[in-house]
Amino acid sequence: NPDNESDSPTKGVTISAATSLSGVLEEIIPLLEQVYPDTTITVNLGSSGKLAQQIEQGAPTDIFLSADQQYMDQLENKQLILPDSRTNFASNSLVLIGSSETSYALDDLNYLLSIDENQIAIGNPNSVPAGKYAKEALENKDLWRLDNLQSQLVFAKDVRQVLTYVSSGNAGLGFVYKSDLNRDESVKTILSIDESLHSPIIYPAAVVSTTSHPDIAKEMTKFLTSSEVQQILDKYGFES
Amino acid sequence: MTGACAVLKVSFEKSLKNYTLHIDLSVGEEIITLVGPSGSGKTTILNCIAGVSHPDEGIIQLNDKVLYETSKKPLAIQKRNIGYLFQDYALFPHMTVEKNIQYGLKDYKLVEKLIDIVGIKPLMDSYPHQISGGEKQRVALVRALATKPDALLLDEPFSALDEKTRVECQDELLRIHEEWKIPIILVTHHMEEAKKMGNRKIQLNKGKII
Amino acid sequence: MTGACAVLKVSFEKSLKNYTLHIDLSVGEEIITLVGPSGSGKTTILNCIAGVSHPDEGIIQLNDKVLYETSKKPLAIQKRNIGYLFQDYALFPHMTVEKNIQYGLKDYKLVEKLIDIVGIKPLMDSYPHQISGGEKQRVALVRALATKPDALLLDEPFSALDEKTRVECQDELLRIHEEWKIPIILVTHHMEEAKKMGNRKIQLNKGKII
Amino acid sequence: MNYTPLWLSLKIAGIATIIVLIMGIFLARILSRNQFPGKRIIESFLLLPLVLPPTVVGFGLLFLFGKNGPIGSLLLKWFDFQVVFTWVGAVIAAIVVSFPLMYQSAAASFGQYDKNIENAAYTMGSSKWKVFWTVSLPLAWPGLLAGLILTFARALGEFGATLMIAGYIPNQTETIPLAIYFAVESGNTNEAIFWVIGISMIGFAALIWLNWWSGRNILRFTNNQ
Amino acid sequence: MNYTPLWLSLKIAGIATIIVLIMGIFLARILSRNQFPGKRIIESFLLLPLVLPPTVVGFGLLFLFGKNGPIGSLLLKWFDFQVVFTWVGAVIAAIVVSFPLMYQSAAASFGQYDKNIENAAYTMGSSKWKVFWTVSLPLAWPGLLAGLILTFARALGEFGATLMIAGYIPNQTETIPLAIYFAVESGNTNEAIFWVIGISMIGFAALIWLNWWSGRNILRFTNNQ
Ligand SMILES: Nc1ncnc2c1ncn2[C@@H]1O[C@H](COP(=O)(O)OP(=O)(O)OP(=O)(O)O)[C@@H](O)[C@H]1O
Ligand SMILES: Nc1ncnc2c1ncn2[C@@H]1O[C@H](COP(=O)(O)OP(=O)(O)OP(=O)(O)O)[C@@H](O)[C@H]1O
Ligand code: MOO
Ligand SMILES: [Mg+2]
Ligand SMILES: [Mg+2]
Repeated sequence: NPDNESDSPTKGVTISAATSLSGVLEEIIPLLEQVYPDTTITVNLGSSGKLAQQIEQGAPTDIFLSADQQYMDQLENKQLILPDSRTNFASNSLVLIGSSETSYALDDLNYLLSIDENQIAIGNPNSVPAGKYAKEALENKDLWRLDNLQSQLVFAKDVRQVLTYVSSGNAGLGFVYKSDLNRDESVKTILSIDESLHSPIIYPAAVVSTTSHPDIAKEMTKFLTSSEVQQILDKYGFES
Repeated sequence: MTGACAVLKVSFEKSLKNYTLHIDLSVGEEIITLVGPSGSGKTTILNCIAGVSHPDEGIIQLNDKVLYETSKKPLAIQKRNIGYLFQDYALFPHMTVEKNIQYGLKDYKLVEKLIDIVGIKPLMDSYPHQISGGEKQRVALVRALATKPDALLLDEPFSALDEKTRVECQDELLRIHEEWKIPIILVTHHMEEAKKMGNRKIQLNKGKII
Repeated sequence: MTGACAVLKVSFEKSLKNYTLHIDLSVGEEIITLVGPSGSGKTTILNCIAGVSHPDEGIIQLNDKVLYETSKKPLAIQKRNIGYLFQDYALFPHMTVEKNIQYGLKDYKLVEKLIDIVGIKPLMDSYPHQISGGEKQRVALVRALATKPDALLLDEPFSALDEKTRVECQDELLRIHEEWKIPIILVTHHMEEAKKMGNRKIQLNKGKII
Repeated sequence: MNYTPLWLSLKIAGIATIIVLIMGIFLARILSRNQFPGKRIIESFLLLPLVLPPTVVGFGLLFLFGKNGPIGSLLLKWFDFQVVFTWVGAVIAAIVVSFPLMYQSAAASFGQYDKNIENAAYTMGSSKWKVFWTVSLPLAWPGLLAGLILTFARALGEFGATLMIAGYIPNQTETIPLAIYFAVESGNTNEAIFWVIGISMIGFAALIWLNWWSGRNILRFTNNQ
Repeated sequence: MNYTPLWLSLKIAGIATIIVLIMGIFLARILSRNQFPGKRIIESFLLLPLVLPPTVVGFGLLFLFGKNGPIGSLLLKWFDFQVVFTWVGAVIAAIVVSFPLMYQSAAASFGQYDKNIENAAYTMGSSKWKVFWTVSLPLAWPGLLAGLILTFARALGEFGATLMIAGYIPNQTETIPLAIYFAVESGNTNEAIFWVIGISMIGFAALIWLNWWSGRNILRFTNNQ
């Protein structure tokens, strides 16, 4: 592998990745390590917003895997990523879930309010991407502004919290990603949200501009779109 | 103090570090002075009577009240109604002299007079850390008397006082005893004082009355 | 204590709550006894000499050292080398009697002997809260002497001791003074003691020497 | 600007502090006077909310007080009352996370004064209750005040566990820390700074007031100046 | 099972506790002896990390210690050292969040004993330093110990600020609280329970050990039993 700017025998690459990718990365990293045997790969997990903030403050990151375009745009505007390295490598879809004991299913979001559930958990639209998409979908159905919906909403700081609320029975329903479901058997899908109701959920990757190994980082980023990686992503519920 | 003659009966054993304290004593409506070398157990006796510490076995009785009896739960300090001037005064550091005295106050008139006689009137607003050693001692004396107790324990009550103040306090105590007629035990190192104050003198040595 | 005759010069004013303390005093290689009614300022004088509190103005001098002078920074307590037996002992509650005495120990031999003479040998492993009032006083005495000070301040050092122990301690102090020849100020309420111990007696009243 | 988080925070932190103060003093007093084998185990159990991430504490609380939880289901059955997603849940979270602060401070301060002074009070015929209020409490006060300050500050700043059990419901469970968190997360810097300043001022005011109030009412002895 | 979080947590909490202990005692001692107008402002500023959500504290630290931050840039220039994403960052986070606990406890306990005992030590010719170590410190010890316990527990449990400045980097900055959080996050209940028990045992052991050690070495006076 061509690498001309560093003469140290082992190189370190730090990947900051959205928490929702943790399962996938556990399988991808060994693959990367096979391809780049003299490179140490470090993974830093967090919510996309936190990771973006860390990068803005100069945290030593080489690759950023975001769960949302917004944060990547933010970094690109500040020229903190190499624009030509930006690649979309995964996509996701939104589902409405209930606890595994739920006896009904819905065909359409319109029926949401007809269900006698007193609490609906949703990621905070201002900071949690899944919440933002859910809000878009509800707005498209003209449900968002309705008082009886608003009074039922509970906002969570991340998708995991939505899952906890639903699986513990404290919230009847919740909006999460499809990829979150394989982690939890105590919840089940009530409705798959029509993708036309919200902007596309696409995971972008990019090389951070302060990287000291831009070439390796770019190659690794590209590697994410390889069929090997795409198969793994499929397995975890990220459709490609 | 109803009816019969007030009496404090003390008869117990308590093992201390270097010897065992044996004491057998009955105090009527009199002042008993307790003398003995430093470390001979005087304070310990008073502590047991007041209920601050407890004997190993024996009996302590005040009038009809049993204060302590072997292997029974000792009567709580606050139910004994015994006035106690501690050797180190044990004033409340967070209260003024006035508040210290008022704490368990029962006999208003007496106290007003006492404050004058022992000469602590100008100190009423001071805190204990703002007054002299002898002043503390007098405050503690007045505080112990203010509760109008059924018996009185005084641990070297005049040791930090000058001749003149001492005599004034002694005389006042005698007068009060005259009026109250309660058992009083007074620890002192002054032979003269023991003679003057005590109807009886009890000499202690290594925990035994001799 | 090099050269000339050891001398402690004390001349200051300090206003207290109820009166102003005026003191003018020079102590050579002698024992001065300080007597006076409770609250007349005895402890305050010792505190000022030791450096625990400070006069309003005046001068305090020990041999060639200026301890205090108007509007100058007073010499720190720890640089004065003055032994002080506090009226309330101020023993270290978290140290055994032995550790208390060893704290500033300079004169090993003397202390070993002293411990025997004043009779606190059996207490060496006890903590201050485990010993009697008179025992505490003797520990504090030994502790003050152990530092081999250039001057000694004793605030009612024998007040909690019985006749016999008191005489033993008095005699030992006289012997030590014989040997050390340093200025000693001894506060007492005993006229007898004042006579026995003091080369000179100073009578205080409401802050003034009379 | 919507000031609900301010009132909500004051209400929740205030109530939690009062409850913690009473329970902490009570428990510290009892445990500090008794030595028994399991004491250290109880004490370290009380310390647990401090060593666990608040979110995990919140997770535990959600489990206990949730609709199907052992406590939550009883509350629902008996009182038809749900703790989760209400401000009461926030109070519970604040109590649990700040309790160790009060307990440790109180236990230490009850061991730091001369017990003979209490005995003196008893000889004057005072009841346990009176002695506790008029002697023990004032003598232990410096440490208790420290515990009180820490407790209020911690209750005021509680975030992770609160979010878990009370949820983020604007105007109902949105305390200042939650407002700050979400303002920061959504890049709303001005609002975040507004609330950071706001919560700092509350902390500052509480500190000043507590010191002033305790100086006037409890701690007028200054044997140390 | 990978035990790195255990060693990492012990290292980080241990170092942070020692630093907080020294700084806290030092500052409390200085401030408790001096009265000056701005004192309460300083004190409430010191309390700030307690009233803010840890994540927000972490954000502030990231801003200060980041590559472009006022402190971070200097560290980088002078020592070629970067704090962010290292265990040192976690130590800094732990120090900042646990400092108020030590400071308040220490300040209270330095005000709770009779100052004349220090004077007695001075009359024996002891230096300030000796008196501090042999008299002030042991007399203030009960409160200091409470502060020490709270500090260690808080440092051990620190999560939000740590995650922000040190990141979640397995084997490098993954302390037990982070391990718990991400185990919960990824639905790995067994691992989460394992670490919850682990961190509880550390807290318990620390409590036992601190009490035993301080009983043996510092606090052998029991004027209160
Ligand atoms: N708390 C305690 N624990 C163990 N031993 C103690 C305790 N208090 C006192 N002692 C010991 O018990 C003995 C009697 O003490 P006590 O205080 O009764 O003497 P005292 O006669 O009052 O002496 P003094 O005249 O010096 O006050 C002494 O040897 C003392 O060392
Ligand atoms: N810290 C203080 N603050 C204010 N006034 C004080 C303080 N200490 C003592 N005083 C007052 O100063 C006066 C002198 O006190 P000092 O302690 O010097 O008396 P003393 O001669 O030692 O008396 P005693 O024989 O009772 O010990 C007393 O009136 C006392 O109330
Ligand atoms: O520990 Mo938190 O949940 O980031 O405040
Ligand atoms: Mg005695
Ligand atoms: Mg005096």
